[in-house]
Amino acid sequence: MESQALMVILVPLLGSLLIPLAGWAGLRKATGPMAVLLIGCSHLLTWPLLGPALAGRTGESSIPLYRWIEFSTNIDALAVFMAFTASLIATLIAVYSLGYIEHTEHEPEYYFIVTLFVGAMMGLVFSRNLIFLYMFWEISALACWRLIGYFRDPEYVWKADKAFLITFGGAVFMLLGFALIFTQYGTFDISELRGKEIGTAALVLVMAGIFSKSATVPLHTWLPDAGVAPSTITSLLHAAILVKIGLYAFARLFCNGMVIAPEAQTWLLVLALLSAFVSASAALHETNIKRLLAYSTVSQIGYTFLGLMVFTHFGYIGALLYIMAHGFAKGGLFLCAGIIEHGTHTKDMTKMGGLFRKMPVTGVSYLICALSIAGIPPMAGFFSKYFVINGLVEGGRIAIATLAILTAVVTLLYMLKSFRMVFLGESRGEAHGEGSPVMVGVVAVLAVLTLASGFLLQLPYDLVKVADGQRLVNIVSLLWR
Amino acid sequence: MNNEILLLFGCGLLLMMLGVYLLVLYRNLIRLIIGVEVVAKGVTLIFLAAGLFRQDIAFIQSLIVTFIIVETVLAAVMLALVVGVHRIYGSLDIRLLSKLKG
Amino acid sequence: MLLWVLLGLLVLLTVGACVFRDLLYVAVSLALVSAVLAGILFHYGANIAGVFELSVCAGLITVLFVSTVGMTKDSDQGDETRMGRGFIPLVLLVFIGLDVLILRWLGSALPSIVPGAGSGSFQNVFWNLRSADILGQVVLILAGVFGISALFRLKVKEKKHE
Amino acid sequence: MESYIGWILLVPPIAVLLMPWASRLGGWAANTLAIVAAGLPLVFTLRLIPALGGGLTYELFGAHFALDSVSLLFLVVVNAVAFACMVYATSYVAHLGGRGKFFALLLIMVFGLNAMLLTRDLFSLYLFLEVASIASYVLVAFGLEQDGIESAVKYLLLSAVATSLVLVGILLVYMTAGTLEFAALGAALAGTGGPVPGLLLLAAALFIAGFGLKAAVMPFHAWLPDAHPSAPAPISAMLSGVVIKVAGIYALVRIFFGILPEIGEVRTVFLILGTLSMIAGAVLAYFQSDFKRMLAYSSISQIGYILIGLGLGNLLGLVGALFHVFNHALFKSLLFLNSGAVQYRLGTRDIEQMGGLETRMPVTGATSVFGTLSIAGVPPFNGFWSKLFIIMGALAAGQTAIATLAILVSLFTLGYFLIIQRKVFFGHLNEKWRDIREAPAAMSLAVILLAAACLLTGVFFHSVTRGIVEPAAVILMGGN
Repeated sequence: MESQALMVILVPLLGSLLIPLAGWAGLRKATGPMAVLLIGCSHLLTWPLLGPALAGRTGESSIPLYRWIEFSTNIDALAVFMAFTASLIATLIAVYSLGYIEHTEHEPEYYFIVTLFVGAMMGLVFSRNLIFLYMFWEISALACWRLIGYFRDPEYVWKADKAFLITFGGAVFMLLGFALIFTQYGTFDISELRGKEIGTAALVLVMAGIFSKSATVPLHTWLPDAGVAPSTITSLLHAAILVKIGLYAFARLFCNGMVIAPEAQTWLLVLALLSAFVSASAALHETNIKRLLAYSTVSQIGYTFLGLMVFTHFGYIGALLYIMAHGFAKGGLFLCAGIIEHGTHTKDMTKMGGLFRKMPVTGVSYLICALSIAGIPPMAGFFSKYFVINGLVEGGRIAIATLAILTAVVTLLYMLKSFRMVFLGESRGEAHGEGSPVMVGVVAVLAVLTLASGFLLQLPYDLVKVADGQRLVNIVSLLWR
Repeated sequence: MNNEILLLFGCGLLLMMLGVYLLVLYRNLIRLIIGVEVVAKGVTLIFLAAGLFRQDIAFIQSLIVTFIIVETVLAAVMLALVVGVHRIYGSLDIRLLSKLKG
Repeated sequence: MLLWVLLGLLVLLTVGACVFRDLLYVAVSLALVSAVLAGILFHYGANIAGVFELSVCAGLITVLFVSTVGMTKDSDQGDETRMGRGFIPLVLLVFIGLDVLILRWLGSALPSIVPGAGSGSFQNVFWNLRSADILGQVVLILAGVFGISALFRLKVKEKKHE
Repeated sequence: MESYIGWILLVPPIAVLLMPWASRLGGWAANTLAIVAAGLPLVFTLRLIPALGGGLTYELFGAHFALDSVSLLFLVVVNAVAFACMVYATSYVAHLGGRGKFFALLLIMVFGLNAMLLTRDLFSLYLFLEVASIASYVLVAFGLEQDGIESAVKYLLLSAVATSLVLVGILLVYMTAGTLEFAALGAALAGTGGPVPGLLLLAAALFIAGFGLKAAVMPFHAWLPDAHPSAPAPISAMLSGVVIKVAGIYALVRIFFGILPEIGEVRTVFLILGTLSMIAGAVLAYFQSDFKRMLAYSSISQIGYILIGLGLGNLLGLVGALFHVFNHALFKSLLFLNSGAVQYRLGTRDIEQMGGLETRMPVTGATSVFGTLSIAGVPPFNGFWSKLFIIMGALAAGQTAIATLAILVSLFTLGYFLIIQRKVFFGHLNEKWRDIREAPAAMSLAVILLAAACLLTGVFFHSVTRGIVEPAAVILMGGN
């Protein structure tokens, strides 16, 4: 089990180094399939982990390096769930990239960084040492820097720098927070920190890192700006990897690890709710399709945080399901946006319209994913949203639960608005037909996954249930029961 | 004896101060090099004072000889640089050397 | 008494090197400073150091200075000082005052003379005890030779490297 | 094994003597001789690592030299960077002329630095410092261009004053202890117990000012932002990567951790000067538009980190500081060599005129990303680990404010290096440079070597820290 997890990390991480070599060796064409192969392998390697994880087995391994720095892994249901979901979406996105990124200038670099990115995510998911958690965190940040600036326009590069600086800045403060934790408890090992109470200063610093990565108000501004990246990348950032890192870190550090004081918990809940609501309102006014989807992500992240921060069974289960449901749906939406952008050469929704006839598959997929995000049954999004709100009620946060439902209504509004503006009504600009078969196929697969994960909710639910069982039912949640 | 040593030491310090003052006062490169040389003379005196204090003239002589060689090579290189500056500017006024202002 | 005379002369000549307008005079007074310094070295029995000081500093460096002054004669001297030479006596007085203060502190801080073990003859020290310095000197002179030849080499024509 | 020490010392000067003859044979002969002469000391140094044990001594023509872990760490740094710079110089020097003289002076500089590290006598330390310095003055002016000569003059004048102060300090130490040898000095000065004698306090102040100027610590930094950018690129790399460390930091470390007895104030001074340099260097770097000048200010900032690590007074801080010496040598020389490659092809150092160069110069572009991420302390590159150790050391010493500032400055560092990336390498290609080619093979090889070293020391940081950094730090702690 341990060596399996190590392979999941190392295959994309080390394998990515081969891609630029292939690029220099003149095998430009081979770089795409190589990336798909590596990421796909990484995904397939998570399958054998599912069985033991469902059976509730956990594993740990550790390679001591220097003093308190050890490369240690931790394999439990939460980690396997995250690795499985993220690598699945990443594989689909990599396949989509084959059609999307084909004719751009820096193809080998693209595939190299994407693979590295996935490797960093896998490493982060399985890390048990805070220093290595931080290290993979930063690798993902630098990957996102190169990818956001992929098209090299001065404005894009500036936005890439902004994203890098904000996430790096948040992360170095998080590192300082880790260091403070170390001075208090003398360890960087997450499992040794279980049940220890975290000091206020350290909490603020660590949350600065988590919020900057997961684009929570007020550290969210880089995420809508990151829409200048290729659609595959925005999809990767929003659905599979980047913003999920903060959520995962919160789940790992605070739901499974250290204890937060009750007052701090209230503050965090309010911040998450604010983030969900404010960005939903912002999305309502947005006409750039990628920015709209980005604000929607900020809003959904806030929602997921609500589920995590309430520290109840339903909240936790809901949040993890939310990560998966949002991953499939938002991945699909951004890839749809990519097809639309390819076809219409614009991101401005006011210049679109009536695309449904020209892109039927894309349209249906978009609708399914949008409804899932908005929380309409029987899509997976509905169940996860329901669980989160149930969790909030379970934790006694009635007011917050009410406002969360209001946010869900706003979400439905802007999602339907975007669908209407893009696909219904009269055609306003020139538009070609569907995208390439590979691209449309991937989008359809994601839509099917969105639907399927709703109908077959039992499968992920079982795994998440195990994860909840392994969670430390910590003092705060006991207080609120 | 102690007083003599102090006197030599003090004289050396005085020469060093004067040399540094020369560096601050003048704008002509050759004069700046004279300043460095004056500092070096002061250091030589302090060498002598230290040797007398430890009553080991043979030892300190050896150091002084080495120091004189350092000083000479340094002066030669400095003067070569000055000739280089003169080739470029036709002047030795450091106000022309933007980097040496202030 | 002799020491007082020599040191007085030394300071006087140094001040001379500060104030003379003509660079040649400055070079000559620097040479004289070296000569007096050599005298002081002789006075304390540091004969070989004195010979070096006299031949190298008073001789060689002065020659270098004079030739540099000659090579750069055509340069305009302009307004050389930042604040005028009038301040020099004043500055000298301030420095002497400072010096006296430092010396008084030093006099109290300095323990009385400790008779050292003595290192034997100069030859022994120079060739045996401090042979690392000889290696250093050799390379130093090499550095000087290569350095000066590098600085006086002909500059290559500007080329574009595109 | 001990004889390797002798060869490390002797190979460069022998090559210098052969150089005029070799350059008469032709450029290829001079290149080969220079690379061999720079490579052999590196090989010998690396061979010495496993054999070191508690330390080695060697007698060369009756002169005593000794090697311990501290010297070894710095020796590795000097010779590795010197080798890369020499490889780079073989093709860079073409547009300067005077190939043989350039190599000879660079080798003399390497000799001076190596000898400084191996000698065990305070006055010899000064002498070898002078040897390295004189070579570096000439090398800064080697281009015979206006700003090179100007900066060389400024560098020389300030350095001459600094070394005079150091000499007076050395003489004060001699007056107190009656010897100049490290071991004897340590014994003579350590046993006193009571308050530190006034003479030694004065000497300490003179050493800090003198070597601080050589290390370009903040109030004494004025020469560095001129001298480092104006020099030819391999020399900038040597100066920023190695010379300020050996001539400044190594000398300070040797004196304050090995010879002079514990003077508590020195630690505080290190912390204050270090914090000042770290912040001011980064802020000043932010406002530069000259590629190399920005790098030069960033050197001041990084020296600040090193001083902070030294001033913390715990083992972790020392490990961090010494590891940062090692890392900074690698990534700063890498960045300077990159800037040299850009200047070599473009003929300008103004970053506003560049743009999108990575498409034309892929090796330079890619390796500069390595350098940028290393210096900003982004894992898994090497700069991260040393900064982490310094910050952890600061927290362990109770200096939370300094740790926070160090974190903030690393964010700032990333900020101004992203400016370089954005304006020079990333982004669209400036049409002006459509026909630019990648730098010549030797130059690319040198930067690839250094970039690989940055990544590998980052990934295998534990081998480096355990193998050569921690033993050195332990010696320094024991020397207290």
